[in-house]
Amino acid sequence: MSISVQLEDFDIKAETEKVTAGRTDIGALVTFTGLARDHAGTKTVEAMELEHYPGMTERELERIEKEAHERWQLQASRIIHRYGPLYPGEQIVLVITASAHRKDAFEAAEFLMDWLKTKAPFWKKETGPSGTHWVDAKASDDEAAARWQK
Amino acid sequence: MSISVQLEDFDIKAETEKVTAGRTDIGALVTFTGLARDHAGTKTVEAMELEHYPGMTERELERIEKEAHERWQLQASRIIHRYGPLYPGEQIVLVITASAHRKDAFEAAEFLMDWLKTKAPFWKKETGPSGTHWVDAKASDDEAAARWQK
Amino acid sequence: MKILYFASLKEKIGRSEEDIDCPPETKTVGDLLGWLQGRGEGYAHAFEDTALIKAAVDQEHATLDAPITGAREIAFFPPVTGG
Amino acid sequence: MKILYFASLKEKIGRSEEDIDCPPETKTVGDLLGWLQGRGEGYAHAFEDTALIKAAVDQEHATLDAPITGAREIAFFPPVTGG
Repeated sequence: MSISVQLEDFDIKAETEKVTAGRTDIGALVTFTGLARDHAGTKTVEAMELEHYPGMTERELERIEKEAHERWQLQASRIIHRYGPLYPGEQIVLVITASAHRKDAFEAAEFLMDWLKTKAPFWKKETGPSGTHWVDAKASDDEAAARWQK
Repeated sequence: MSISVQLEDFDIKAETEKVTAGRTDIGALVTFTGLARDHAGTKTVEAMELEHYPGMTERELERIEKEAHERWQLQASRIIHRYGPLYPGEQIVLVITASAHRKDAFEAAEFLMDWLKTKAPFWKKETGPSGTHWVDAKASDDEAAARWQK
Repeated sequence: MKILYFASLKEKIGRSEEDIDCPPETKTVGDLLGWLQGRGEGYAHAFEDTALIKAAVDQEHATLDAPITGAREIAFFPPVTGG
Repeated sequence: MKILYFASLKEKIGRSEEDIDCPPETKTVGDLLGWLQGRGEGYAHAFEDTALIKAAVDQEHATLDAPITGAREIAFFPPVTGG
């Protein structure tokens, strides 16, 4: 279990290798990478800025990761979330889950992303041809997160 | 869309970079890596051998991949499946799905793995302290695949 | 008590944090929010639609009825949009 | 007609492929399977539990009632266990 909130980019191979290094009990490794897109709906996005709440972000990510380990049989996991300026094509977030079985790895990765989208204190500001605006939260993210409520 | 059936190992970073290279419309990238484990249930596994049906394997993987693109909004995908001798800790299979949205990428990756497990002509032979045996198909794999039946 | 503002709230209020001695009758997040609304135009604008205000007490998500007595740090922000 | 055997079937039969002129009355995968069962001990053993035999006609999954007339390549194998 390990989380990072960072300005820097990340390397998916280095991160998955850290998760599997020296282990022979992992059967399934799932990664999710969130990337900055050049459009949001019909609007063109030229750049974005991710603001976060230092301190609380780390606590929330650790809490969410711990919850995933309580709900699924995971052998390892990793969450990296960037902040600061980001341009289309750049990596924003990485979630890795490792388990003996693929069902646990897939479900835990989806859970982590859904909860991260609704609980981790990040705010996205997009810049396009018509100016800069804060992105509104999506109802679909709340619905996706709601399915994990017990 | 691209599939490979190969003896050689694969590089998750090189493969994800090929999928995203020069693109700024991908928002979600999911990878699944299947790894050889050192045990199956309570039995110790020292090595395995993956036999396949050359020709049919490629056709089936292409068919499964095409079906995923018909069912979900995918911008790209990649399937690599190895055959031959494999030892605990080694990579067996890689599935990559790329989409504008995470739900499509996650579901398509799960679908690809479930179908691959039940339709791609590969057979696993495991060697442990008590000898060598062919692995039996798992009912849980059939059940996982059945949920995608329309 | 340290109060933090993030994203659009920070911009409307014109600052990211401040130290506040709030009156003793503000016992919950909701009380504090109501009191802040009366502190000027920027605050009134920022806290206009309380349905879109989220809060954290000592870096944990909190609802409007959460107590604030003894808290060191209270944050207000719009719904999160990370990932 | 080319017949292929994989995995445990291949080992029980003792070969991975053979060319066969099957009698004209074998019109389906199931007919062929029944005819193969009578070709000797290895075959009888390999095709003992037909519930565990899968087949492909010209590299596509096929059920026991699938026609084989005109097929170039028929394969028999146990349920797949890849991934």
